[in-house]
Amino acid sequence: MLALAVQNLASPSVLFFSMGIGASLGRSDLSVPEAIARFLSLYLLISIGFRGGAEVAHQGLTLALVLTIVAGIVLSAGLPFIAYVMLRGAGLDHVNAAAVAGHYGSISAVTFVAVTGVLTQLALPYDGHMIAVAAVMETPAIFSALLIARSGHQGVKGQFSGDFLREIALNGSIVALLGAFAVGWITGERGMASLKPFLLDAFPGFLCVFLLDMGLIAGRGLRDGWRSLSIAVAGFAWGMPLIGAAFAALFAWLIGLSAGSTAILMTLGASASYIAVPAAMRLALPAANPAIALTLSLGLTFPFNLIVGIPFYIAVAQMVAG
Amino acid sequence: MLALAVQNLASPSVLFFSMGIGASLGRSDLSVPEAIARFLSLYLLISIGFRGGAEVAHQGLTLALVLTIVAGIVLSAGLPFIAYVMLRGAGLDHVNAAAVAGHYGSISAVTFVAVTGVLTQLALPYDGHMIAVAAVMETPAIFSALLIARSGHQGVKGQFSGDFLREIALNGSIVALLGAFAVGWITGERGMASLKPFLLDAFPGFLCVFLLDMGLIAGRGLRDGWRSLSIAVAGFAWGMPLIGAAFAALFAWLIGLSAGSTAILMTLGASASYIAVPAAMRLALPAANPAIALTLSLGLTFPFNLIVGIPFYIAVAQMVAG
Amino acid sequence: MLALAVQNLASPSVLFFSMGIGASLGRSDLSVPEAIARFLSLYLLISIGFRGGAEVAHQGLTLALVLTIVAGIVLSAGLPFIAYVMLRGAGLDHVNAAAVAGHYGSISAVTFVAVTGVLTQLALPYDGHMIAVAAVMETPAIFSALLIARSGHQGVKGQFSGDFLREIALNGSIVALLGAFAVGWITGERGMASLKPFLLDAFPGFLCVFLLDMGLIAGRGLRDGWRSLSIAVAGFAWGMPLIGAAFAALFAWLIGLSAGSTAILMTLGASASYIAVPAAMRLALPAANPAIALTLSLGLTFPFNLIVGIPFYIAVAQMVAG
Amino acid sequence: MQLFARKRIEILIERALLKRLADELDRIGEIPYSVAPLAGGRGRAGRWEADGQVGKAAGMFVLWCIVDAARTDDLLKVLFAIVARQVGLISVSDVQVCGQT
Amino acid sequence: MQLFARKRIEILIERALLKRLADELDRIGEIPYSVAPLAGGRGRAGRWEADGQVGKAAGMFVLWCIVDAARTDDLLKVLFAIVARQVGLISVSDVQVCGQT
Amino acid sequence: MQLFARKRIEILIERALLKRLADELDRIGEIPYSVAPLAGGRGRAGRWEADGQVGKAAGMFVLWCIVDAARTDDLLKVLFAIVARQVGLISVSDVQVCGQT
Ligand SMILES: Nc1ncnc2c1ncn2[C@@H]1O[C@H](COP(=O)(O)O)[C@@H](O)[C@H]1O
Ligand SMILES: Nc1ncnc2c1ncn2[C@@H]1O[C@H](COP(=O)(O)O)[C@@H](O)[C@H]1O
Ligand SMILES: Nc1ncnc2c1ncn2[C@@H]1O[C@H](COP(=O)(O)O)[C@@H](O)[C@H]1O
Ligand code: NA
Ligand code: NA
Ligand code: NA
Repeated sequence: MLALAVQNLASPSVLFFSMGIGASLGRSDLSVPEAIARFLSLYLLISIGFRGGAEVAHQGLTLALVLTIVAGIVLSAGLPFIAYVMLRGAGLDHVNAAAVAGHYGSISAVTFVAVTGVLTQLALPYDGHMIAVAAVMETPAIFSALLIARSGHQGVKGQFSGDFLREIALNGSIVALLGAFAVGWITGERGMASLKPFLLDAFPGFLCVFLLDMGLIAGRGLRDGWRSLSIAVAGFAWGMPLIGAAFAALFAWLIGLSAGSTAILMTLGASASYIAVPAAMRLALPAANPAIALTLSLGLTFPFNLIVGIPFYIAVAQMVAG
Repeated sequence: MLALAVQNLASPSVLFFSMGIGASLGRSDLSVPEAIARFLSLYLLISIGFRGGAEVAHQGLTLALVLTIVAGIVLSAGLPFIAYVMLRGAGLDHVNAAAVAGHYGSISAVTFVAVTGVLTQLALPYDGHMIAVAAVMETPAIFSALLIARSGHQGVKGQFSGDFLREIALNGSIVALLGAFAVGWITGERGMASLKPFLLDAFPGFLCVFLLDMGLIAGRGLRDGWRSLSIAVAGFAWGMPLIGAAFAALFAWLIGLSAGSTAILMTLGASASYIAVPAAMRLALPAANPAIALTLSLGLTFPFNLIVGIPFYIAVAQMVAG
Repeated sequence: MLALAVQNLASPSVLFFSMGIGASLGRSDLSVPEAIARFLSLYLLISIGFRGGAEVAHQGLTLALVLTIVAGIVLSAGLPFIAYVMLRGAGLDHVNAAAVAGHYGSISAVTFVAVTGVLTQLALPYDGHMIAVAAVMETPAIFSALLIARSGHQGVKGQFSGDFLREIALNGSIVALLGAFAVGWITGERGMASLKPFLLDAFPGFLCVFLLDMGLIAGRGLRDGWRSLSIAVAGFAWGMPLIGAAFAALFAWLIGLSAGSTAILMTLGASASYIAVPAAMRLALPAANPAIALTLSLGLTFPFNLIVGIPFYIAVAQMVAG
Repeated sequence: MQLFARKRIEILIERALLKRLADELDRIGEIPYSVAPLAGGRGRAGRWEADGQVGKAAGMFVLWCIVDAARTDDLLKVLFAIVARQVGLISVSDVQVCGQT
Repeated sequence: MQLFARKRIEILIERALLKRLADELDRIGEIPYSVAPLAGGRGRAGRWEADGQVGKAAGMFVLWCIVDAARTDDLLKVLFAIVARQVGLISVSDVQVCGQT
Repeated sequence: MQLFARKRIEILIERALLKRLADELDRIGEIPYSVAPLAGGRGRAGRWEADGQVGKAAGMFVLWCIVDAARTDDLLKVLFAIVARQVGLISVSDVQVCGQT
């Protein structure tokens, strides 16, 4: 496991992420134009979705998929409650705790990519349809966060309007992910043959530039945001992933997933959103400070998962599924 | 032909286009940054142009090319007059009819790409220099539209100034297309060897993102613009391509083009511009409402050609040239 | 050598550069969005840096590298003094001469790429670590330019503050280049295997778009700026590269570099910066007119090196090292 | 050139709220407006930059409308209701417009 | 700090017309100006967004010049002649500039 | 709607100087500001366009702060000291802000 951690640490994408953090902390003016950053995230979502769909076209739909999707929804909707209790315990106020909790129920697409990359390197097979599970886990956490925020507080109200629900469901990143998934499913191997150079071969390169950018953003967040974090709250960013992963491992064991798919579900449980959820929270819980969630999820939890978490989840998954 | 239509319908690029339309109609906030959209159109023009030039370097110049170029100019200059009469018949006012007519004389680069893609899949050979024909067909239609608009109307005047002519001729998209064509011609196979991964292998991927964006724009146009369209005008968007294709088939038959090249000339005749012409019309005919032309060409004619038109033109071309 | 010059002249990248100049001089509205241009320069720096690092991982560190780095620093710091004297002789005023001199001590990453491309074509081996030499040559020239500007002039003062030094050292382009170099070094062949399609295979394509853009900018500079240039100053843009190359050849010979590496060091000495140095000069010497340096370095010296210089430097390098 | 007095209302607004604000301006009578992107800034919540941002939560815009003075008060009430709870600064100034708008 | 009264003229203009307008400002005496891109807006012709647009027909800009009050009237006439037939709104306001411009 | 009189200070500034200016605004008391990118313009140094530019030397921005009239004079002195030697135009106008800012 240590060897895996070291190897993971020395992968180009992790190194580019560190380079971004370093440049940001050192106040370099290195930056990625906003239009490029938005394109890279669109590219990653399309590539991940398409590959997932092409995999499903290859393997077909199974009962395991349906069960795993249910497990994903339960995890996404349930974890925010645990996160909220922990964050309140760590001293965060009601609204901020609810907002951050929403981030930790949802998932991070790049962390998903990282675990599949390591599994591929280890030649550990996993189900292509796990991308569909990732997609359904994006949103339930948002509703749990709102439920939590409203409970016993008059101030936060009226957000479950039809408009708001549509905005959440038709969020651009979810449409891109699911749309590309559908295209991959319909066109299958034929589609993959023509799109392989762009969506597959160039993927590690685009991912490195994206992670460089994420590092730059995380570094900015850490630079400006660490003072507003207590040690207890920072500790949450490293403890919560383990709890999420543990619940995911339990579900995976109940469903009887393979070691590879178990590792992925654990990683999904352990990861925190920093693309889809922040926007929803901004709309629904304007009183929450977005810098807190960003610093925790991108500055602390994401590198933790990349370096320590993923090797650990894979080791556990092999025991659980072995 | 039906099998071909279905297969075309299920190609990744058509599906991404549909996904864009769907996202737009459903009011998702999915979007492609403007800088990326502009880059994608530049990339497509360079890729198409370069490949055309490299083909010509390979095959050499022929009399057929010269004749086809003449045919292309005649089509581009002539079709707007037919389109104008039809549009007036459908109830559109003078200036808008002239502006829309200009769009239908000119061509759509992406429709050109689509037909060559299908021909390649069918292993039906075509002449590489058809891209040069596409390039010369871009502009004559603009002048016809202006001639039509001015006929008997004092209001529309003085637009054939030297400045305006230079703006049209040195339009960025035409310079990119012809410039890349020249580079492809000069560097031939040697150039193609070094640029293949970027210009050829990655092409289907970039095309999908571009078509996703076109779908988003077309969806916006349909959402906001359909109310300003009568059924007769919408019918024009599906009838005019057939007329354009018929004239093109006639010319192709006279010149004795191969089945593949005939299909391409028909598609060029059938397609309508939505990049180069709109800008020229904005300058020359400011009284025209740009939303009408965009909705017709991108929202109705483009998908019609993609799904119904191209398979039909290929079937006809095989009969004409067979 | 002539054959090489012609072949170089007919490479896609040089032709795209010419196409850009032509489009700009002809006042076409062809343009590359700013966000894309910035991304392309980031991409080139990352690609060059990574490949250099991967090479060093392959070959290891040598005494020759250390010596060549020292030679690079001396060249970068020393050449501005020669350039300054020449520019004053050509009639440029004190501050502008100092600013332009700074550009000519530093290096141009794209010219570096061009020479390595030609060497690869000629199957002439060179040391991968030359990219590290290029990186260290970026900045010393900036300090020399400031020293020159301040000598005997009270007006230009107080610029060697800690902040300014940090801004120069942590300049985004240098961080990208050195960071990618480090990543390439650490991940070596393993990293290269995953990033090859993006960083290596697609490189010639991205380079062509970048050079198209550089051509557009150079053309704009020539169009607006040539009137502010005397013939003597323009002559400097073609004479100075030869002087820089001569000194570089001397150092290369002393160190005993291979023909390939000699040609690269000569090209570095001969090339002038147009990305990192202009920004530093803007901050430090606001009284200098940035258009002069840009027109000279991008409009005159860059094409000179591309077309005449590189074939000549390679010929000389083969004699020096032979 | 004939000039007519109008008010220019300018709002600094987050990306996440932009659509809501635009929909609201539509609803209360098709108020014309223009939007331009910001590249960065600083406020009570500290410094920020647009560069590198990916999500819909990041980014700000400046939206302005040039309207009749008579409409200003109503409009300000509507705008203030939307941005009050969130980042956002509303300012009003006097302009004159050209022609018959 | 010494301040001098000036006029700020602001025009909303389509991409297709921008070059013409700039050339005209050049012609009538090298008028200084600045241009910023718009991200969207709504007017009589409905709502629009810059995102995803590719052609030169799409997109709008805001162009402004800070000029002497004495020049304003001449300038407005020229500007109005260009944008009158097209989308475009011209507004004028009072500003004070710093220093010797 | 209650409105309060404020000053709006607007500066046109080169990319190279932007960070310095922002740091200075920080230093003298966390002055709030917003920055928007320019797409082009023309001044004494001629015409320029943002398109295609790569370096940090190219590009301009417009930065503005809405501040108390009382603070204006101090602020202008600081700003002028930074941009005086460089490209840059500072203008001031009257605005009213909404709410309690
Ligand atoms: N007085 C002001 N002048 C200019 N921009 C402001 C002002 N106040 C706020 N802003 C902008 O609004 C953003 C959010 O402000 P805040 O909510 O105070 O953090 C800032 O980052 C600035 O871009
Ligand atoms: N009164 C106004 N205030 C702000 N922006 C406007 C105004 N009128 C028009 N615009 C802008 O100009 C564009 C075109 O206006 P129109 O020609 O009326 O459709 C709109 O989409 C807005 O971006
Ligand atoms: N009076 C003005 N009105 C609007 N923009 C200006 C003005 N003066 C200068 N600018 C902008 O500032 C840039 C640099 O000005 P300059 O230093 O005079 O070349 C110009 O290219 C314009 O973008
Ligand atoms: Na999670
Ligand atoms: Na046509
Ligand atoms: Na040099």
